[in-house]
Amino acid sequence: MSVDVISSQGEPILQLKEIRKSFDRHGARLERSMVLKDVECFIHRAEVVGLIGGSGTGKSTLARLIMGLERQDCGSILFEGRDLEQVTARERQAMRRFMQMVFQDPYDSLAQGLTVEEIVAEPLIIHRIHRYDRKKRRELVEDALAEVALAPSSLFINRYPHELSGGQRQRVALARALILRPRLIIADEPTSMLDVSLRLELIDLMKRLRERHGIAYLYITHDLALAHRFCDRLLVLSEGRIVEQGLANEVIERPRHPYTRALMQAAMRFMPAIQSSNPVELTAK
Amino acid sequence: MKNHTRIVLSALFLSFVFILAGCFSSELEKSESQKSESESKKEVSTLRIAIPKDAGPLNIYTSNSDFDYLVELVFDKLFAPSPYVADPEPWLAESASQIDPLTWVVKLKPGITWHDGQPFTAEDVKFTFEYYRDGTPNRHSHHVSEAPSITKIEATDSQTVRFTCEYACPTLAHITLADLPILPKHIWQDVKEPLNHTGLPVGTGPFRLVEHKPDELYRFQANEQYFKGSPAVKELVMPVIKDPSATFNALRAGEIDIAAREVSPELLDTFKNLPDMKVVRTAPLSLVDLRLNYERPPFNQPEFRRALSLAIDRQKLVDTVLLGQGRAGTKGFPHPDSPWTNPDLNTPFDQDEAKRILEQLNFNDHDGDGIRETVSGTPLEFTLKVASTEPTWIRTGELVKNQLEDVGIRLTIQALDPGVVRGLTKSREFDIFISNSTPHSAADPDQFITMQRSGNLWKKELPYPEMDALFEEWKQTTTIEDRKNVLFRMQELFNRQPTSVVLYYPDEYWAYRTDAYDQWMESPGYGIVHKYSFLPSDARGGAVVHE
Amino acid sequence: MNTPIARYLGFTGFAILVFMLLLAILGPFIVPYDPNELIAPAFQPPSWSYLLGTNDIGQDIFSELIMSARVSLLVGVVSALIATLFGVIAGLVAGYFGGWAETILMRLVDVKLTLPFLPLMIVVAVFLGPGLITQILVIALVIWAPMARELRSQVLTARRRGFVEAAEAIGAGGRYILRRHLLPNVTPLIIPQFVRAANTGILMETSLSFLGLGDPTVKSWGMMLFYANSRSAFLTDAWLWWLLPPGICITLSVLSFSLLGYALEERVRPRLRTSWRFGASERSANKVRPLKREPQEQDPESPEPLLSVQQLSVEYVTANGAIRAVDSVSFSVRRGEVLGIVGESGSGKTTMAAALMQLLKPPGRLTGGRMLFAGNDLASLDAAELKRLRNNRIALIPQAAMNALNPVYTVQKQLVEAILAHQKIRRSEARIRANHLLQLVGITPDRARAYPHELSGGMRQRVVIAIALANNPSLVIADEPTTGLDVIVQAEILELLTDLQSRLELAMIFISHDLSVVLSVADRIAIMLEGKIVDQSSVNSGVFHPNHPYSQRLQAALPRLKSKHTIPFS
Amino acid sequence: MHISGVRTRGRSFSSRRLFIRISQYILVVCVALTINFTLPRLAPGDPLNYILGDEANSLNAEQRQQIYRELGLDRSVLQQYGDYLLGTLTFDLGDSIRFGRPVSEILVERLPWTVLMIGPAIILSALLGIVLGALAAWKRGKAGDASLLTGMIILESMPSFWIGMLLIAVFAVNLGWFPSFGAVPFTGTEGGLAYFVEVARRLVLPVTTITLATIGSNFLLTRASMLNTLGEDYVQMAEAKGLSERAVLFQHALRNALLPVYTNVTLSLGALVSGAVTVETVFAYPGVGRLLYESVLARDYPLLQGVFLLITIGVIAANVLADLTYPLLDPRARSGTRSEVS
Repeated sequence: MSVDVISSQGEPILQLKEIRKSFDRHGARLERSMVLKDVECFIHRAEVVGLIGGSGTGKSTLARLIMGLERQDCGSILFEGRDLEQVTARERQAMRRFMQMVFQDPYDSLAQGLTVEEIVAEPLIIHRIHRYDRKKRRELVEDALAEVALAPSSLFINRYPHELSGGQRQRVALARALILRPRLIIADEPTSMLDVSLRLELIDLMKRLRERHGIAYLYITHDLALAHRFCDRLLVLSEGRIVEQGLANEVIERPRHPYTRALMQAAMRFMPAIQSSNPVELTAK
Repeated sequence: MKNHTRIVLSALFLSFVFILAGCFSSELEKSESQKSESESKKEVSTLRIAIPKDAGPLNIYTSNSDFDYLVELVFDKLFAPSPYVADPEPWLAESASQIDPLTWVVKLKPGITWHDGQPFTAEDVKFTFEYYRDGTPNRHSHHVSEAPSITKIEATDSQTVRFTCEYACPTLAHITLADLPILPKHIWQDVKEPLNHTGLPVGTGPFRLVEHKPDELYRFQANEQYFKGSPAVKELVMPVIKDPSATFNALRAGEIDIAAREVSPELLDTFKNLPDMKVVRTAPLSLVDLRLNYERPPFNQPEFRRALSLAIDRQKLVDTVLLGQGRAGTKGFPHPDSPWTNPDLNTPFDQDEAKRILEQLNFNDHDGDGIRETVSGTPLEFTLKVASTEPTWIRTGELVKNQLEDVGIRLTIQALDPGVVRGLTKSREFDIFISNSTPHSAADPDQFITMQRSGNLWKKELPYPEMDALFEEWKQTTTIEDRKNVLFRMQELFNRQPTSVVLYYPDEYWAYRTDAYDQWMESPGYGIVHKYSFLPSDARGGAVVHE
Repeated sequence: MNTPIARYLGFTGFAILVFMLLLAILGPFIVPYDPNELIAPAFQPPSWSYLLGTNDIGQDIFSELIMSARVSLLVGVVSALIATLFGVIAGLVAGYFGGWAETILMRLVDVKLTLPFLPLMIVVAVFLGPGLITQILVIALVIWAPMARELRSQVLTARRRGFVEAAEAIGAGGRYILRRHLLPNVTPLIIPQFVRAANTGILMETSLSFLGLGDPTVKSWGMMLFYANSRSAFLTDAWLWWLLPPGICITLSVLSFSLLGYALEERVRPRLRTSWRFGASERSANKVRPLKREPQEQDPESPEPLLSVQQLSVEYVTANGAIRAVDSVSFSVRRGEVLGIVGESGSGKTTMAAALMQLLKPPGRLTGGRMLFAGNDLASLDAAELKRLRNNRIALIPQAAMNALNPVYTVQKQLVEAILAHQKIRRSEARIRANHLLQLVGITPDRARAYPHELSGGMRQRVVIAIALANNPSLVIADEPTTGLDVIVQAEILELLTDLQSRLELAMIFISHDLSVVLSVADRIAIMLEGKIVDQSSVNSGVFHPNHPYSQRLQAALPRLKSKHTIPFS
Repeated sequence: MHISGVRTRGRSFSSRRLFIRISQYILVVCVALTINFTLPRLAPGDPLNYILGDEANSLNAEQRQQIYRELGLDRSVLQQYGDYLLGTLTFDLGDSIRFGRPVSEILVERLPWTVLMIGPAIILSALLGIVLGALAAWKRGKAGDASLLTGMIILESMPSFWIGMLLIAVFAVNLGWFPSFGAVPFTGTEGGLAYFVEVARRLVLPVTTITLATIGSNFLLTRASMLNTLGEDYVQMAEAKGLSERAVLFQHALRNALLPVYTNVTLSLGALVSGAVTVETVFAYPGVGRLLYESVLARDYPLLQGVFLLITIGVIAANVLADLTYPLLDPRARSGTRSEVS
């Protein structure tokens, strides 16, 4: 699949319809306890969508809803056109195989007591792939590690998470997500706990994987610069509502919603020296 | 390294403190002993007597025979002191005469009043006997309703009462009239539920109960107008101290003057050589025995029961468990000191004879494991149940277990909660259990008959030809002598194949502070704490002092 | 690893336990007499033939003591095992599956805790009849409840861990997660629980036997105490050799479990291992003798830098040798100047901040260099001088300022406390000054009475800044002041800091791992790599000229905002 | 040992939350009462045996029935259960079989002694435990900490009644400083100072025993909790503020370290009422624990149920007390913050 041109609209791989979620377990419909209010969005095959917003805007909750870690009060989530709620548990698990997630905290999302091989192979065991064929599973793990540029894999395969750096751990997490050949990866602020230099490396790695395997991403971040570099389209989330969405360039260069503009202003603050090629008219400071 | 040594030092220091305290303690005699300001004069203002258990409101209905000595402080009987003496002395009664084998006429002493001033009349006696017989049963009822069974009680005039028995009752005056405390009619006639009657008792006795705090304290005031003379002690304060160690520690510390609880064998020497302390030995009419379940094979075979009785060395039990303070149970059931017991009863220890009988019953050890089996092959293995709150009985059980093993019978001891053990006679869920018999069961002849019929020693529904014949004969006897020797023959028969194997007759030792009060007298079956110890010397109801 | 005390206690506990187990196992073989046999008259005092004398029916107390080890330990340990089994299953099921299972189990635990334990024991023991099995069951029944609750809360915490949610996200079922992730995580916590249960088990067996509910035909320390008490050992001297030894044996066996429990507990909960020192951080012996000069006040206009750090080094003594976290670092800060220090995680920047404030905690130690602040060497100040200096001349805005505020005091109280620590003024006046400070950092005085947990992250950060400025210091050290904050709030806080710095002419050291943030505030910048400053240069309008390859790479990694050509989706 | 499902650092006091708490407590009380009712009746044996001793066996069926009717034991079990539940509401707990007096009267007589013995012991052991625990944490690693820690662990390993026995053997029997038993002097109730001095003298040994037996756990909890708080950021901040060592230690570290200790102490109130059985036995002290033990032996069902009720309410009250007063110490528990697990 060619690098830059994203073709064929076709049916979106993921669709969210009127998603509502409140943090009060008893489903109180009080306005102030609503975390997500009527969220609607979609992701096409091999498309990278950025979900932008500050902390407490509901980004992570949305990711957890999609991955089934929490249940929405109402609304439906369609993966490849099928509603996750309506299918049987077995079918849902089969669908889960093609949706994977990379978490924010590399130190916490990998089990301390397991080796890299066991961590990356876990999805195979869970979905009972090559259940009795340990050699085949090992090969798949080595391939996955190679994909995420952790080569030579023999160096990493028997090490424990606490023996790896933050960047290396996120790559292992990515390898774990890749091994089942997913069609969609939810990345919940994967770079926010990494040092600046490692962030770009991880983003570029994810871009290569998308081009090579046609993987769609939902990239959740508060870092506009990284989002602009990686995503095709951007959704801006504020207080549980999608307040703006559009092509990455349009949103960055002509932010319409005040919250988006505030995000832009805050981001620009850190890069006075590196103006973008065409300076952005910012409203009065 | 520094703090390691510090830790070791601190641990050593702690254990050193314990040891130091230990040796420091043994020599030091108690320094201050509270002397109550009593002089040698007979008049004593207050006496502090520790009692082992709370006896309820002393209304005859919520206390068993252990507390007769408290009840009789407040109530009197027609004859005194108790059925356990050869011939009880008239007390409330002036005289009693048997006019024919079935009828007695009893004349009452005039001028006796209840504590609340009401006169004591024949009506009270008639009411009491009928109340015991027909109302809610208590521990005296069987003396009226069964052995003997009194059909008619009439108050011919205010000072005489006429009793008519269903069958010959020559011993009425000696037993029943000396056992039943008389209740005031004007109070008890409208008490429908005696068990819930909690008012302070009103009686004719030498003392009046003025205060009762359950599980804590009884307080009695002397009845100055007592018809046998006013008591020597003005007030009795009786704290309830349940723990034996606490009781005797209080006695030693002078906080109480006497304990209504016998001194345990291991404390005798200590108390004997304490200053101002006197220890008196009394022959209690109680015994400790093994109750066999006569309904279960092989206990239902008389010969097997005889073998069991022969296999137990009672003297060894007395020497080991009671440290010699008691007599071996070789004189059978009931208690030898009771005037109503056949003097030449004999339950000896003869291991060879026991083995011979077992072989005769061909209970032999077929599989060579040291335990005999019955004809049908079941091994002679039984459970011995004992109350877990009586350490001396548990130790006795351990010794009996060893002794029976020598003759090829294996016992497993089960220590159970006392409530369960007491209920075994009714529940029948036992092979053998250790129990004790209070004077009321072990010395009262009528009670011996009742126990043959009520299930304790036998059951009237269960055929026992020789005993049933003797019982009929016992009913026909009209004179005390005839009744006595029929009783003796029943006792002789019983002890040949006993369902209660008597182990020992424990001696009782009482300790009291001589500086507080030293007029204590013994009344058989009551020890020395009873109302007769407080009465003027001429009205002591035949109580006698043992050194 | 454990601290020396814990290791020592754990070792002693283990030694006692081994001794007791040997006693229990070898008991019947090493005992001088058969404890059931009546070998002597009763109540004999100790003698050579009977080391501890004889009991109330003439059995040898010493043999009885040894034989009893078996029962007391057996009952204690077995009941603890059963209780742990129940506790773990209940805890895991309630913790993981939640829903009605959790409600029922937890209410069951509540009910169990309302039932007084000893009467429950008495009634059940009465019903089943005394015997070892009854005792074990009853004790297990009593101990399991608190364990179930403890394990449930541990499971709940473990369940929220990242790797468990990751497995769930992949599609793992409940049983898999329980077996693969929860159990291995919870097991190290079960062991101290088991040890504590054994501890309680032995004590309960003793109480039961003491009340006469034990099995009298079996030799146990509790029964020995029962007979001793009921045969009034107090009143004679027998208490020394009949009452004392069983008690000591019980205490020793329970002690062995308690000591082991303590050592294990400490291994599981690291916080217990930290040792805490107040005041100046320890200086290594071979530090340079400071010249003892009167601490004089440097006049503001003098050209000399406010703070000059020369060859500062800090070492951490760890299990495998000393690690030099700060390696002979030198820099200086002039009055009113902002020095930015950029370093990735593990570069030693936070250690250096702590060293400056003399807040290094063991095993960290200052091993060299001097820190001249207004002419005095900070390293040579004694505790009193340091106390006067902190938050008065030099102030710190700590890392993770989110929980740097004491949760149980209001914001105003903590501000007033900071003021009164250095200014001898009346409390009411301090309160006015506090409100003024709050306004300075953009917090309306009506929020002064609030508690830290009632404020947002940004607000709490502002309060910490207010505290730092309470006594108008001349130097402020800000260690990652904006990490973890929302991007918009981060911008506001930086705005506030730069504004305050210029207005109050503060010298500031701004430490962060984010180069873009530092460039936006600093006048000069220093790049730290593995404890060393590899590059220092001035910054004008957000641009600096790195000459060390590492800093060049950092600059290259700065994100840029420029458009690129993508064909939009419909 | 606390009651609520999750003892969280914060708990919202919204009405819904309170309603759930209360309904939980009621449910627990009902189940506990039912168990209290059934357990004693399951045990074999019969109250009659206790009252009439051997004579009970010589009663025939009809006589036995008459006694049951009087004691109210002839009512069907369900009826007895109904009366019992109703009685708990109106505090009419029926009459004790053994004493023949209303259960409530006996409880009112016996409860003060238990409170008199346990109250001071809990307060003393809490205070001493906290002070020593804070000290040990402060002197962490030094000799003071080591010896205190060892001593306390040894103390905690001793059976409470054995400590009581030793105290009696040394101080009461041999040195004679204190009486070794009972709660009240026998020289009647003159009242006045002498009476109270006497009662106090009799309290010394039991209170010391319970204090020694419970101080260990308070000490260890305080020490661990203190070590925990010393690692917190706000303690480092307090130091950075230039506060004195005493202020940092006591106003900041200890103040927060007390929260779990406070919960533990308030909750141990409930448990100790029943736990003191062995100590009451050794000191022959007429407390509720001892009463319960004897009622079990005597199968005195009404009294037994009364005591169980008292203990259950005691434990629940301790929990409610902890729930209500905890927010006073910890502001986070006041507002509506919902933090699930501590």
